[in-house]
Formats: sequence, C-alpha cells, structure tokens
Amino acid sequence: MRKIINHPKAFVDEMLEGVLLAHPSSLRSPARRVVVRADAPRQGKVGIVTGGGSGHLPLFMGYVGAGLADGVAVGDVFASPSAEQVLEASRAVDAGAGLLYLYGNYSGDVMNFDLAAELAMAEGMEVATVLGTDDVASAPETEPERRRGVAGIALLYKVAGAGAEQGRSLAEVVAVTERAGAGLRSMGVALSPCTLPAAGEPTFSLPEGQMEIGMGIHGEPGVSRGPLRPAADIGAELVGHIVDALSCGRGDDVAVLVNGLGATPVEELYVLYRSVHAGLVSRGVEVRRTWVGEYATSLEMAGASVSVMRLDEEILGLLDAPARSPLLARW
Amino acid sequence: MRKIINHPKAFVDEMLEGVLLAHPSSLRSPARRVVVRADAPRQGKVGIVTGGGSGHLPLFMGYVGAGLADGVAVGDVFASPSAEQVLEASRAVDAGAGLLYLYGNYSGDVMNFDLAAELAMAEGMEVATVLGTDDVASAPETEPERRRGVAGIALLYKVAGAGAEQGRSLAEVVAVTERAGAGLRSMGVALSPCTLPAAGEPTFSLPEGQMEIGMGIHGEPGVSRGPLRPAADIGAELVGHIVDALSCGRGDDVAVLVNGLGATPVEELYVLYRSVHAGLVSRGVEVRRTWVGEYATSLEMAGASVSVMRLDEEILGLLDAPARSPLLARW
Amino acid sequence: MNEALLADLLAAAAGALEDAAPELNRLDAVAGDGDLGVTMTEVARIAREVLAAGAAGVPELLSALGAGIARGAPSTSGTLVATAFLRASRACGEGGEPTEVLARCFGAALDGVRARGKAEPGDRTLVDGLASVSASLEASAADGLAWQEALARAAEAARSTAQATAEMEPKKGRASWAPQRALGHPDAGCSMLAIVLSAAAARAGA
Amino acid sequence: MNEALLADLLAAAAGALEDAAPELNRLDAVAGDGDLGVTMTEVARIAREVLAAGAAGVPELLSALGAGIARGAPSTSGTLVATAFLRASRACGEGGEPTEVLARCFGAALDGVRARGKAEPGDRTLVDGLASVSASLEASAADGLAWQEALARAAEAARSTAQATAEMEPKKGRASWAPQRALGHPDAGCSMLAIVLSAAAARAGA
Ligand SMILES: Nc1ncnc2c1ncn2[C@@H]1O[C@H](COP(=O)(O)OP(=O)(O)O)[C@@H](O)[C@H]1O
Ligand SMILES: Nc1ncnc2c1ncn2[C@@H]1O[C@H](COP(=O)(O)OP(=O)(O)O)[C@@H](O)[C@H]1O
Ligand SMILES: [Mg+2]
Ligand SMILES: [Mg+2]
Ligand SMILES: [Mg+2]
Ligand SMILES: [Mg+2]
Repeated sequence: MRKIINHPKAFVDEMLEGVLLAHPSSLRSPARRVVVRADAPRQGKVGIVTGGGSGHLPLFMGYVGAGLADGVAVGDVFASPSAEQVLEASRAVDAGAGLLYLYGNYSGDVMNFDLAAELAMAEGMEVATVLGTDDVASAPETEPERRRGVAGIALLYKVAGAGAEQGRSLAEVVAVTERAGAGLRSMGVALSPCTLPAAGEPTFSLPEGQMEIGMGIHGEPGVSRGPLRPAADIGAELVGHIVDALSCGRGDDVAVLVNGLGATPVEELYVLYRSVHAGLVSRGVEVRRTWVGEYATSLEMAGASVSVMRLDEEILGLLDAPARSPLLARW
Repeated sequence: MRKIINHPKAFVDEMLEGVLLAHPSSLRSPARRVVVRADAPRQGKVGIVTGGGSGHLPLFMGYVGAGLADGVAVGDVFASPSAEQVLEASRAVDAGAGLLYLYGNYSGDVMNFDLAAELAMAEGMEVATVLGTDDVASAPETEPERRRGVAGIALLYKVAGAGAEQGRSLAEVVAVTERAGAGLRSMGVALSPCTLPAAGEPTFSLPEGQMEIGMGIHGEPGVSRGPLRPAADIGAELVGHIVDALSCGRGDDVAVLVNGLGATPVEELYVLYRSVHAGLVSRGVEVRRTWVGEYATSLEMAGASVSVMRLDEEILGLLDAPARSPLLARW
Repeated sequence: MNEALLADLLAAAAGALEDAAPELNRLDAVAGDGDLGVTMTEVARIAREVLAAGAAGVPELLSALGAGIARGAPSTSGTLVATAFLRASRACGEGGEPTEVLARCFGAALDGVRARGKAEPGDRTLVDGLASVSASLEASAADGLAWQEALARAAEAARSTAQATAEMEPKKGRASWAPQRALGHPDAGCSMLAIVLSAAAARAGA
Repeated sequence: MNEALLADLLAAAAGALEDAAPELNRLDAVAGDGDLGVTMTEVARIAREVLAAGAAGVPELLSALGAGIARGAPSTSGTLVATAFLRASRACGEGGEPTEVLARCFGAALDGVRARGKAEPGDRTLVDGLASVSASLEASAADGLAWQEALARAAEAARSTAQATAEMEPKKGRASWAPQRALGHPDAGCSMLAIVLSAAAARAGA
C-alpha cells in the first residue's frame, strides 16, 4: 500500500478530525461521523442530508456547504453509514421545512437511509428521498431502480442545493431534482484498481495496459475489459453510451462533467473532454456548461467518468446559482 | 502507462484544446500554448504572468483567473515554456501598469522568463520578477537562490493576485509578494514515481512500501529515502523541517496548505493535516487558514507536500480576498 | 439454550469470521467491492464486545448484537445481519424446545432480511442461505431433532446452498450489475452464513 | 565548411541524439527529472525540419536552428543549445580556416551558455563539456590541424570530460539539489555533447 495513513482502522475518524480542524468555521460535527454546515439548521430551508461510504472525496462530505447539502453521514471506506448517523444528521439540519435525503443508489445506503427516514418521520420530520442513479453501465434503461449512482450526483447536489437555498418547498426541490436526475447519465472507465486501507490489497486486478469500461466507483465490474485505447476512442465510446441512454441529439442543451477517479491527472481529463465535447457537438448537442476535475473518486483508482445532464432554463439557473463548500472551493 | 491520452506528443496541445473548449468564457489563447484571462488586459491593473512545465495542474494554468494571475505560458511536460510564449503572454495581458513574472525557481524557466523580460522591456513593458522558492528540501537556508519552488506558490498567486486586483502598483505587489514568499516554506514526500507520457516509463523507481522525503515535483531526489512510516510521523517530520527553516514558534500566525501530488486521495491529505496541525499547535503556532487538496501535482505521483506561510494582517487580508479560476473552482 | 451457551457459539462464529476475512474479501471482490471480510471482521469485533458486556438474557443479547452491528457495521451485509439479530431477538422469547426456538429465530431473520433488502429467493443473496437454513431447521424441529444435530444440518444446508449460488445470476446488490462475473463463484454473503453456522455447529460438538 | 557539409554533420548528430534518447533520459533521471532524451529527441526533430527547409548560408542555418530550438524545445538544455547555436551563428561569419571557425563558434557558444545559465566550469554542467571542447578546438587551430581531425579531438575531449563529470558535485540545475546522487554518473548534458560531437566526427570520417 502506498498510503499516508496511520492504523487503517483509524482512517475514517482521523480523516474526519483533519477535516474539522481544517474547516472549523464551515463545518461542525453534532455526532460521531456526522458533519453538518456550521450554520445548520437554517430556518425555513429544506435540509438536504446525504451520506455514503468514505474513499470518494469530495463525495459525499465535500458537498456540504452553502447552496449544496446541509449534512452528511460518513460511512467506513466503501460502506454505508448507519441509520443512526443519518438520523443524527437529520436532527441537526432539520429546520421545519422538511428534509431531502439525496444519495447514491447502493443497497447498504438505501437500507440505512430508509430506516433513518422511518425513524425521522416518527420524530415528526418530513422526509423525501431522491437517489442518484446515473450510471448507464450498471443496468439497462428499463431497470432504473437498479442503476447505481456515480459522479453525476454532484450536479444533483447543485440543483437541489440551489433550490433549497432559494426557499423552495420540499415538494418543489424533489420535483426539480428528480427531473434533473431523469436527464442525467454517466459512464466511467477504470485503468487501475484501488486498495481499501483495511484490506491492504487491491480490490481487483487490472493490469497495466488494460482498461475496464463501465466499472463502478467501488470497483464493481463494468461492461467490457480490453486493451487500453486512445483517449479519443474512450471519449467516443462513453459519449455514445450516454447519448443513447438519454436519447439526446440535435437541439438538446446539456451540462457535462468529466470526473477523475483519483489517480488520473487533470491534464488527462481535459484530453478526454476534448473528445467528449466533439462527440456531443457532432450530434448537434449543445454543451452549455462544463466541469472537469475530481468530483467523485475511488481512492487512488486511475480512470475517469463522463456525466451528461439535460438542461432546461430552470435547471441551468440552479446550476449557475452560487455554491460553496470548504472541500470543493480551493480558495 | 495507465494514461488516458492519444499520441504522447499531442498531450499538451490536446489538453489545451480541452481546457479552451471547457472554459470559453473564462480563458482565451492569444498565441500557441499561451492562455490568458478572457478579460485581459484589465486596464490599470498590474498583469501577472506565470508559466512552467505541464503535468502539474492546477499549477500553472489553474491560477489564471480573477484575483490570481492573468496569463500563463504552457510548457511541455516538466519542461519550461519558451521565452517567445512568455513574451506573447506578456503582450496579451499588459495594461500599462507593469507586469509581474511569478513562477517557480527552475533553471529552464528562469532562463526563458529572463529572456522574455528583456524582450518585453525592449518593447516598453515594465517587468519585475518574483520566484517561488519554497522547497526546504532543495537547498540550505543559506542558499535561497538555489531553492526550488513547489506548491507554496499557490499562496503567492493569491497574495499577488489580490494585490494587483486591488489596483496596487507593481512595486507594491512585488513587495508584498516577496514578503509572503520570504515567510513561505514547503516540504513534500513521495510514495510513488510518475511517468512522462513521452518517456513511457517511470522517471525513477520507488518501490511500494518506501517513501522519499523531500522529493521535488519533477521527481528531483529528496533528502532521505526509507520505509513508509505512519502519517503522524510524516506530518511531524515535515512540520519540523519547515518550522526550523522559518524559525517560527509561539505567537506566530500561519496559513497551511496540504497538497496532494496526484494519486493520493484527499482523505489521506486530511489524515496528514491532522498531524501537521498538531505539530504546529504544539509549538504555539496559530493556524489561521488551511487549504487541503491538489494545488500542484506531479502527474500521477502518490504523495503530498505541506506548505506553511507566515501571516501578517495585510497578507491575511489578501488571502481572504475573492479569487476564482475555472480550473480551481469546482462550481 | 441459555445465554452462556449462545455466547459461546457466537464467539466461535466470530473467530471463524475473522479467519475467513481474506476469503470473504476475495469472494465479494469477484462481483462486488471486496469488503465483506472487512465488514465481517468489524461484525466479529462488535460481537465480542457485546458478548463481553453480557446481557440479561438471550433476547437482550440478540438485540444488543443487532443494535451494535447496525451502529458499527452498517454496510449491506452488516445491516442485514443486524436486522436478522433484531428479528431473532423478538422471535426467540416465546419458549419451546431449543430446536423450535432456533427455527423460529431463523424464520424471523429470513423475513426481516427479505423485508429490508427486498431480495427474493433465487436472487443469489443472503436470502437464499437463510431460506435454506430456515427450512432445514423447520424440518429438524418437526422431526424432534436435538438442537446440536439441527444446527449441524442447518450448517450443511448453508454450505450446499452457498455452493448452489455459484450457478445463480445475481439480481440484487453490487453483484447484480455484472451478473455473468459472479457465475462459478459462490455468493459471498451465503458463504459467510455457511462459515458462521459451521463454526457454531462444530463448537456445539454435534 | 559549407552549408551542405554542416547540414550533413548535423543530420548525423540528430540521428545519434535520437538513438541515445533512452540513455539520456536515464542519465538525467539519476539526479534530474529524466527528460533530457525527450527534449533532445525534440531538438533533433526541429533540427531535421530546419535542415530540410534549408538556409541562405551557414550563419543563417545556425541562427534558424537556434531560433527553432528556442521556440520548440525550451527546457534547460534546449534553451542552452539554442543559445549556443545563436551565438555560433554570430561568430562564424568572419572567415578563416574551418578549424578556426569551429573554435570561434564553440568559444562563442561557451560564452553564451555561461552567460545564460550562470554556471561556472566545475559546476558539472554543459559548461564543462563546452569548455573542454572549446579549448581542444583552440589548440587544434593553433596547431593548424584539419577540421576533421580537430573535430575528432574535440569529440574525444567531450567524452573524457563527460567521464570526468562523474566525479564532480553538481552546483546548478536539478542535479544540484541532491549532489551526492549524481556522483559516479556522468552529467547528462555533457554526455549529450559527447554523443553529438562523436557522431559528427564519425560522419566527417576523420
Ligand atoms: N438486497 C439484498 N438482500 C439480501 N442480501 C443481500 C442484498 N444485497 C446484497 N446482499 C448480500 O450482501 C453481500 C455483500 O455484502 P457487502 O459486501 O456488505 O455489501 P456492500 O459492500 O455492497 O455494502 C452479498 O454477497 C449478498 O449475499
Ligand atoms: N545553469 C546551467 N548551465 C549550463 N548547463 C546546465 C545548467 N543547468 C543544467 N544544465 C545542463 O542541463 C542538463 C539537464 O537538461 P534538461 O534535462 O533539459 O533540464 P531540465 O529538465 O531541468 O529542464 C544537465 O545535465 C546539465 O548538463
Ligand atoms: Mg462495501
Ligand atoms: Mg525537465
Ligand atoms: Mg461488499
Ligand atoms: Mg531534465
């Protein structure tokens, strides 16, 4: 393992200590492995609670901030947080306007967030759930409930967070977030495995010179493995799958997110974006907004994912609204 | 090589194409491998020109933006840009208030920026230079002119950029940037090598389970190599060297930057920060501002660096001023 | 079955889980994220803690295990195991022969896991393992077998079901995203159940 | 020496640079960033382009090389090589025996590289190689040797100086940051000079 850590078991808690020491004016921890905006609860605002396994920063904690989510339940590496943590996060951010649980579609997370929702509702909180289900590679279009959530959720935080910040009702925030999510698809490619600190060995093997298209952010098997191809081919293939899934084409406006999985230099992400852009433009799709960088990682996995989201003027306005979190903002 | 690229020779130019396609409203390219703020030149404002080799994003191009630098000359991977590129950048951002060349202390860069300065001055521009020379590991304190520049330069862009944005004169911007630089030191640790796309093989070998303290961002040899130690030991060692170099202690205020070299997860950077913070606080040093993330990388090298900058109220004010660049801002 | 005996069996199961961690990681990695051994090591640690703390009786012990695991090891398998303990805790209190109690507990665990995870038998999940164990215990109870013998048969049922899952296409959980990858390898969660029951049965000495 | 002959020698040198690229990367990696071969491959490519385009005369050819390399391969070594060509271009025009011209060109190159890079002889840089080459050419000119012979001796001087740098502590450039690492390995830039001159001398057939 090439890791800057102490005891693997202490990894998540020491990471959290570091985060709280680094950003004391932006974040606070009302309970173990729960982090919320320092200014939560914000009266009259829909509270957005997220969470999931560690090892994906800036996902999930990085999306706690102004114009984004309000609280996060932090799981062990690649493992769901507990229902109790989600409940604690809910209590800490609830401001009477209802709560949106927004997280990725993984069985452990769904079970724990659902349980937390029951408990929170029993305490009188109003709770709605929207799942990130953007990964084209994880299930056919006919089975959306089985699709897993990957980097595209970054755009959903932005949409939901801006809506909530504007004082919209829970129903309104849910509606626009669901609409954004329905038009959002992603697909990734992995070039190397990653190693869980507690396991000490790579989750899977992916020899140098090979790539796996469609691999998930926990190393879930993808749709095809083969020799590493040029960036232009990879970009064309990913865009092709995404555009097919979204059936988008001439006249459609989209936002694009090119995400690095951890070890891939930002330079390569831009080389990839070049082909992604070309693939969209050649189909008559107009790229209205672009983000390139690390938004959802898999520890030190090499690789990237591409997310495309259909835009309407309302969603575009929410994407353009101000947002700021200590883990995302570099200044 | 586990790289998402096309032909290695096209790497830098395709990366630039991607950047310009992704951020058309923020950046433009007035000449080959030269990128400037879309709104440059900004009348009456000192223009800040930077540059250096590729492979370090967000360094250097990522620091072109509001409240930061105005233009960048983009070199090949780990190679200086040419004097001609620096001159083109100078022409594109010069607004009559003088130019600050702010870049890292590497012989190729120094030769080319110096040559460009001569040429620019011959064209009637006023040029001053401040070098990033923060790497404690690269030379003894008695030979500052031999110290190389690493991630700490991110803080100098912030200081100089804010000063220039406020309309300060070239002499004033130089003075405060030099003062900030005099109180700025960094030191890094590498856990893996990186591979230049055009070379195809790692620059050096660093077996798993080993680390090299003090390695430079191009893989320049460090001060010691040995078995990988726990994050707490690494943090303590890096802070020790930096604090010694700065002779800082009780009563001093500092800003801290923990930087990832490329492949190291942000989680690990926070685990490292935890010990860095402890090391500073135990010496009575007060940490007033903290940044954790990737600010200066070495392709896909695993490792991190720690930068510490002495603060006075003026420098702190400049650090807190707004700044925004498309490659740094994640929204 | 009293609390001390149950604790002894559970301790044996915890030890087996710890020993099997690398194998469980490997099985999970075939089609999942390779962390089932990591999670089960944590489950074992929590179980030892709860056992060391002791409890007023069997239901209390089971519910303390469920709550502790839900809190401390909340991944998919951890949450399901926690659910199983919590349901077993509610089911075990009504008396009867030990084999009947065992059958009731595993029946309740099966129902709980199905409700929480929404997997059906045949989906290649823990549900398959629990269903066959539960059926085996029902049969043993009907036949009036001693609990030690019933446990041994249940372990045997868990092992053969785990083997059978190697031929099933996964429909739930991470493995379902690349169903073909899983073929030929037993489901990690079912293997975990087989390991736990085998250790408990061996300890019971039947 | 006319333009065509110079072009022929330079083409041979370019070929040698390309062949030596892995070795130059390796030598640079010992104490630098391992890219000298990458840079010199680019220098060779530019040189071929400039040679293919042709030039009005020797000074024009040298200055086109200098300008092209300064523009296209601006790393430390590229910039210094460009400086060397630009200075040589200015020094070569004044006539004289070919050996005298060569000596003047390398003398000017040495001065230019020293001025630009601020390294002194003994700092373990290209300056050491150029200084010994320049001294050797001066001596050959004084002895009235033919340019082919002078070139051969200059190449020999470059080779032995490159060897000698293996015992020097670097004071400039990346290698100076870990001076002990460099010991035992010849300086990459000096090795590059030796390779180039050896190839040109071999081509000249002395
Ligand atoms: N919906 C489900 N219902 C029952 N069991 C499930 C379900 N999903 C997964 N499992 C079981 O959980 C095991 C994986 O557990 P674990 O590694 O903890 O999951 P994850 O890493 O995805 O959180 C699988 O081998 C399977 O037996
Ligand atoms: N200041 C200097 N003056 C002369 N030669 C130098 C100087 N600095 C470095 N060199 C030479 O340049 C070589 C390295 O060149 P190169 O790899 O292009 O540098 P970099 O990668 O640092 O830009 C060294 O082996 C040395 O011979
Ligand atoms: Mg998991
Ligand atoms: Mg270089
Ligand atoms: Mg798993
Ligand atoms: Mg070099």
